[in-house]
Amino acid sequence: MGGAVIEILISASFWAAVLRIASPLIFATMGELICERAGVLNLGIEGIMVIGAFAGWMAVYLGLPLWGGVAVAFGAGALFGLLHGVLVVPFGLSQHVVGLGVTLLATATAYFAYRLALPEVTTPPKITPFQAWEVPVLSDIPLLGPALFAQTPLTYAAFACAGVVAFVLYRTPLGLALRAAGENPAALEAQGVSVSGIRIGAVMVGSGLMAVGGSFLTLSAFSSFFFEMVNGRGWICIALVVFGAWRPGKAVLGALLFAGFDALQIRLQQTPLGAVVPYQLFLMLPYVLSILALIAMSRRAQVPAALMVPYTKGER
Amino acid sequence: MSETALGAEVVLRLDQITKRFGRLVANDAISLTLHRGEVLALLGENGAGKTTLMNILFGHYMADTGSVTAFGQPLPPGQPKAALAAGIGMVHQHFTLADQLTVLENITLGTESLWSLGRGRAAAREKVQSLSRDFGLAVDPRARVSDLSVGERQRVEILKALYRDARILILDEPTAVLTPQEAEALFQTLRLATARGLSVIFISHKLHEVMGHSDSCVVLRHGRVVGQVATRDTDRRALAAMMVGAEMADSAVAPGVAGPVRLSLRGIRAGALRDVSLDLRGGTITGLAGVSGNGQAALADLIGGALLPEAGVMQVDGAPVLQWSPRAAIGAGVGRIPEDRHKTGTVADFTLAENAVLETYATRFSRAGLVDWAAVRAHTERLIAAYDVRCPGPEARIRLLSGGNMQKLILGRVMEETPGILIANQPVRGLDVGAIAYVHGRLVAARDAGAAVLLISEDLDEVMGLSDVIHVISEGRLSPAFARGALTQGELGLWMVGHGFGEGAAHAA
Amino acid sequence: LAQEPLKVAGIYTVPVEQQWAGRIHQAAEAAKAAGVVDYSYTENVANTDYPRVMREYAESGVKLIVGEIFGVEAEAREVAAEYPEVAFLMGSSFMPDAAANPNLAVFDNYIQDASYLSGIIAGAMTTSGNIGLVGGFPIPEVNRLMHAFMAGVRETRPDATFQVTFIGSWFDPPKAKETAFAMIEAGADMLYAERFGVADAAMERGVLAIGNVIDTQADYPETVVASALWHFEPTFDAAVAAVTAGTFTAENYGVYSYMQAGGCSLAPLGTFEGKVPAAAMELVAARQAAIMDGSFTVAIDDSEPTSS
Amino acid sequence: MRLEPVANPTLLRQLGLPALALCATVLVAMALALLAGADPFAVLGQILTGALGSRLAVLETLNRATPLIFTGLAVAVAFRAKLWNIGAEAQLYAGAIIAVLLGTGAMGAPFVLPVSAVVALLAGAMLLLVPVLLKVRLGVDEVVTTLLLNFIMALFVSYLLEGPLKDPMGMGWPKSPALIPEARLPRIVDGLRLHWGFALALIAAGIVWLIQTRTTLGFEMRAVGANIRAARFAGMPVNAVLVKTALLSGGLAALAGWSEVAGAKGHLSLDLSPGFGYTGIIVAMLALLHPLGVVVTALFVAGVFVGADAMSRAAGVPTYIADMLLAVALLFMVLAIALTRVRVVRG
Ligand SMILES: Nc1ncnc2c1ncn2[C@@H]1O[C@H](COP(=O)(O)OP(=O)(O)OP(=O)(O)O)[C@@H](O)[C@H]1O
Ligand SMILES: Nc1ncnc2c1ncn2[C@@H]1O[C@H](COP(=O)(O)OP(=O)(O)OP(=O)(O)O)[C@@H](O)[C@H]1O
Ligand SMILES: [Mg+2]
Ligand SMILES: [Mg+2]
Repeated sequence: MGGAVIEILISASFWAAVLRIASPLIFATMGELICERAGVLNLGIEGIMVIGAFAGWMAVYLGLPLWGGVAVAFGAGALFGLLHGVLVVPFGLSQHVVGLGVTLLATATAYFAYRLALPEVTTPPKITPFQAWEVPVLSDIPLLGPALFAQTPLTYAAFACAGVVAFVLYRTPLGLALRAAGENPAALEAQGVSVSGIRIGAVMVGSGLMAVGGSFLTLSAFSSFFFEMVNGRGWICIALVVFGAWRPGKAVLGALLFAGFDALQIRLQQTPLGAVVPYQLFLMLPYVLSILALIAMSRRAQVPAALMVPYTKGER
Repeated sequence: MSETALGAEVVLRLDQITKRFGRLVANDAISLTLHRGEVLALLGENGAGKTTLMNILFGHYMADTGSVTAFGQPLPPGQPKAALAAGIGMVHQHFTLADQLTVLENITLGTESLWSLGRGRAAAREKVQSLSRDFGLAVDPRARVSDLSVGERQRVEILKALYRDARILILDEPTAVLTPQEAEALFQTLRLATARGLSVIFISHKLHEVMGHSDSCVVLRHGRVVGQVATRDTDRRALAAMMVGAEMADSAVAPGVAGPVRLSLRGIRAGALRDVSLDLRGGTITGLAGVSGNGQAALADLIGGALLPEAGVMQVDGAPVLQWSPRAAIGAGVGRIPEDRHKTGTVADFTLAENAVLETYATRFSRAGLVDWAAVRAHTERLIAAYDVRCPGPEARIRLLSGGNMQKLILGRVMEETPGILIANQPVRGLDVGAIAYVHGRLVAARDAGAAVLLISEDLDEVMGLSDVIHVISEGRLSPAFARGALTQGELGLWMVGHGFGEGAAHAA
Repeated sequence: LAQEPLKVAGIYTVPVEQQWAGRIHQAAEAAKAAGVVDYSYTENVANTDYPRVMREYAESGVKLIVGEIFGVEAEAREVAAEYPEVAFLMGSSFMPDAAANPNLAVFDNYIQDASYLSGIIAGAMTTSGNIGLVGGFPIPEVNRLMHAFMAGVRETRPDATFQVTFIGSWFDPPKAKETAFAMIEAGADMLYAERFGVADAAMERGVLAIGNVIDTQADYPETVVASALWHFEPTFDAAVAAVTAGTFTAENYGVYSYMQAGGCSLAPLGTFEGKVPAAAMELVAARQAAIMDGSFTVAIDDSEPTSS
Repeated sequence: MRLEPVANPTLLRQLGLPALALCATVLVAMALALLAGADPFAVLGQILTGALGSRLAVLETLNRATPLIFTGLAVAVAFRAKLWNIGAEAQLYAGAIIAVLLGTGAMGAPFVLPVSAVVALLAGAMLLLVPVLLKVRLGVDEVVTTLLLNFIMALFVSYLLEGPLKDPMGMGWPKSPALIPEARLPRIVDGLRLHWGFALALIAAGIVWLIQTRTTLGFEMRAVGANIRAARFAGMPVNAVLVKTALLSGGLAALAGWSEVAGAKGHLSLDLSPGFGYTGIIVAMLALLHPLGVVVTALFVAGVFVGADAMSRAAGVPTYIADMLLAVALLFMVLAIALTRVRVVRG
């Protein structure tokens, strides 16, 4: 078995697959991370990814360019983010309930709208998705080139997005305010910045990114919208944020690790091992290893102090 | 202080401020003026409305009626941002710092446009460092707030205001959590500030601070101004009388009658404690003086059962302690008044009744795993009456009580079990003079009933006034026992900063 | 006097985009368009809710209910027993029980004949002899077609090896696609596209694919060589006719999916016309004829296929 | 703008706001119906008929509420102690597995029902115990571990149903053998699906309520949830309380699966639960974590879903409207409940 694994690990196509699988997770994980850093747990993520997958695809299907679809997905996600934000920030409603409610609403809305828009179709129509774009020169590097630099633009965008999130979070006043909102909102308010504004804004932008992650599935990874195609990816991102200890860099690493396990299990299923080991065990691999990794690094994680704590002015 | 203050221009004017919370009138037509360079002390019992008034001034709350004028310009109500822009800086009673952020980040938070790319960190650090120098506020800008002591955190709070070029500084009970040294340094800073034209309002329950460091005093009672005097025209007695509305009798505490040793520690190492030996005797108040953070918490936790000794022997009533935990400690007759009544002493969302039996529900108020709520209620009603807890009733949430009343309930909860050993950790922190006298009276009564009381306090006056025996704690080490009156305040202060330890004979007793 | 269209309801546990349910839905829609039936449907019904939806339709005056009771056999049969005047035509792995449920007939996608033929073509078109199969779950409906397909492959390529993977979901085309990519990397040059996403991977990597249940060649003209198609119309029409005539009984309608009944077929080669070796096409023709006249039967094997 | 608590909300406020939330939901339903080309004015009637209009409708609503009461209780118990158990779904399946293991012939009447119930309870408890021990001992975030366990459990069930627990007579379909009749919970009404699991759920709600309000354990669980530091200082065995909470919560969630298999289904399949574990979170929070409130909110959630689903058929609109309306009703309702206790004021 060791030999098979090593053979897989040194193939460029394996690493290319890892980046592909990780891309939607990175977008959505960054989105969740922004929300949580501002103090809001966003369990709407799974549904927001669905609405993003749907809205982005629908926009392109109706004639918008691909990047237009991405923008529409972001907008749709931000809209549901606004709903989540308004309910949990100024009104201080339970973040668990609203999150699950938003997931239900966003999912059902996407399905309902899809069925209304395309009542007669039984084979989902296709669009022309993002095509792989080989970075000149870099993609010619042996092994690394085809793995890292022959991806679709949306994959490059995912990594760029993580970079931007890290920069904003740690290098700009906005990021500072956002972190403060998640650590001690009273400190932020005392400095004259609106906690509600920051938190709602963070949830909107974060939800937008989640939706872009969803749209990756319909605009890059595949070319049609399917019911249930998000398939739990949103929940994984919740875990990835914790796994990444609320830091963008570590979270990206987590996404890559998770994607790595996923790409690995797909390939392991085809080794002789696949004939004897039930396939469910392979599918479990990423989840089990996530838990083990969490245990390994549990002591060091630093939860935002005000995560899930509603803030109301003039109360203590 | 300075004579110039009162004649100087008016920088701040509160006019007829009224604020209601439901039926309660927290501020009742309060008017007040502050002059340039003036230090104004705001006094009043717990719940008199001081914090509310300052919150209105700063824009956290909106007044029902009345107006605020700063530097001649009316302040729009309910906008901290506007208050900040008008040059008002506020240091809250409960600090508003984000623990995981650095000092510099806390200070610059919200001072730059949120949409600018990048932060001018070098320039900001420069400015913070020069402010630190100018005002004697030593703190490392790169340090994480979570790593700072309480005193340092307060310096950060003040730096926050100064960084924004505040002209008016408001401090809500700034010294409640400070050691005497830190408090002295704070007033030093305030002197430097007023010398540069800043104006200061500070809230305090400590009359000696008010007398020593303010130009004028405003006293609130039940939401109204009951007096405004120049500090030099008044004295502590008069102020105290104004606050509580009656003369206060100064009570000298008679010495206790020492009984047998109830608790003894020998060579204990635990947490911050290094080789500590200590005897607590019945009928005695043992005072523990020291600058906070020198092992008081560890000692209290150790005796209270929250901390296990790593080495050494602990004996309760002559028997060595084997199994030790909060529950075991309570069972062994240790009563504990915790340092932080909000975080460890009470469950804010529980009723008074539930809080009253937090330690005894299982032993005294249950049968076969079922809680006897009728008995709990009766017990609580008795406590409320016996300990003068002012509250709507046993079913009210304790969150609604003022600090003093919360403390009285905790006191009752502990005393009612007639503990043989009583640890009182900062028992009067943040309380008004009336409440302080009450708590002290109860501690003495417990002593006279035979309890061994350990009084932990940063207030030397309190320790010296109440204790029969005094130890000083410094860097986890314990001084020898000093009898009442054996050392002067100055000599104790020397021990507190570490002199006298390590001279061999230290662990007699 | 024009006859009232028969009231028919479809209940599916998946959205109608799912190929299996989609073929039923299409047949019913076609009958509706022809004015034969008055058809309504509910999709994505959780098995927990399935008996309730059956009851609701039964009580609303529907005469024929079409659906799938693989996950709710016992409960569904109980419901059917309570509404003897309603006909139930249900996808099921079990046989009808005339004694307990005279009004419940069963069917399934027995299109192994067409799958077998598509396998013959696949075997002829692969050069590496390495064929990848991506499935959702290893259920009988999937397994039997995979086995038939592999049997067909062995006719033209006895040394063929198979990679079989189940992705644990009906609807995760990106995952199916990734799985297909991995198979191509491992040497497959022919894929059996049981799920959406597989043909996409084949197209991107320039290898070939065989379709299943539905014809997707229009979307992948350079990729999908042949498809085994399921035609639900014979099943549906037979049931409607029986209900209308009042002769609906607890039959096994599975045979209506056989090639002999017109229930399945090999899709036209279309863009691959002339590109498949003639010998293979001759074999296909011969086998098809044998299947039609009953001299050849494709084995039905519902066990879970594994890689070889 | 800020919120100010309303000390004594009037009856009008307490009833009016939720009523308003329901009205708003109906308006949304009408708008959606209009969008889908159906008659918007028939919608309300169709929902009501669907949820309550017949004996069948009522019993189906009660039936669908049954697992939600169990999972709602499970969540309420855990959340009260600030133990964020998002894994009721996995614990539900643990109970279901036990119902199959013990109910397919391993044991006969009269023991099989009580024994399998107790073992199911323990199985669910054990499943939650692992994340809780990880939290208590190592500080591993239980939101994530319980969430991930849902996926692992789903795959494990899939493995069982295609492997050791596969029904040999099931024609290859991944489901378990049927329970023997002695292992089934009898029906309350002959011929319809409602079974004694519903009654057990009501009893469980009563018991949980008694535990929370009357027992020392309940007191400890609430204290640990409200202020863990104070609880520890007061000498409560905090870790033991968390473990006991986990046992109770996991056990209740497992009963949901057990009662679905022993009561409603008679066998285990992959899709036993359409998210009952997650919906339980909604049910519990809507009930403000009150065990008796859970019964009411579970009935509400079940009723809205069943009614809206039936409406989708009556009105001929896509079935997804049911989930949309459930979500809308839920969000309006939590908002309304919150607004009964606070009011929006300027300042
Ligand atoms: N947000 C609020 N809602 C309701 N009542 C309040 C609120 N804030 C303060 N109060 C009440 O207003 C009164 C004045 O409180 P305030 O905090 O101003 O007192 P204080 O003088 O600062 O007391 P202390 O000396 O204990 O700090 C108290 O009775 C308090 O209970
Ligand atoms: N949101 C609120 N609702 C009701 N009462 C409040 C609220 N915020 C503060 N209070 C009340 O205001 C009063 C004063 O609050 P403050 O923060 O000054 O506490 P305190 O009495 O000084 O206690 P401590 O000194 O221990 O912090 C207390 O009676 C407190 O109960
Ligand atoms: Mg105050
Ligand atoms: Mg105070």
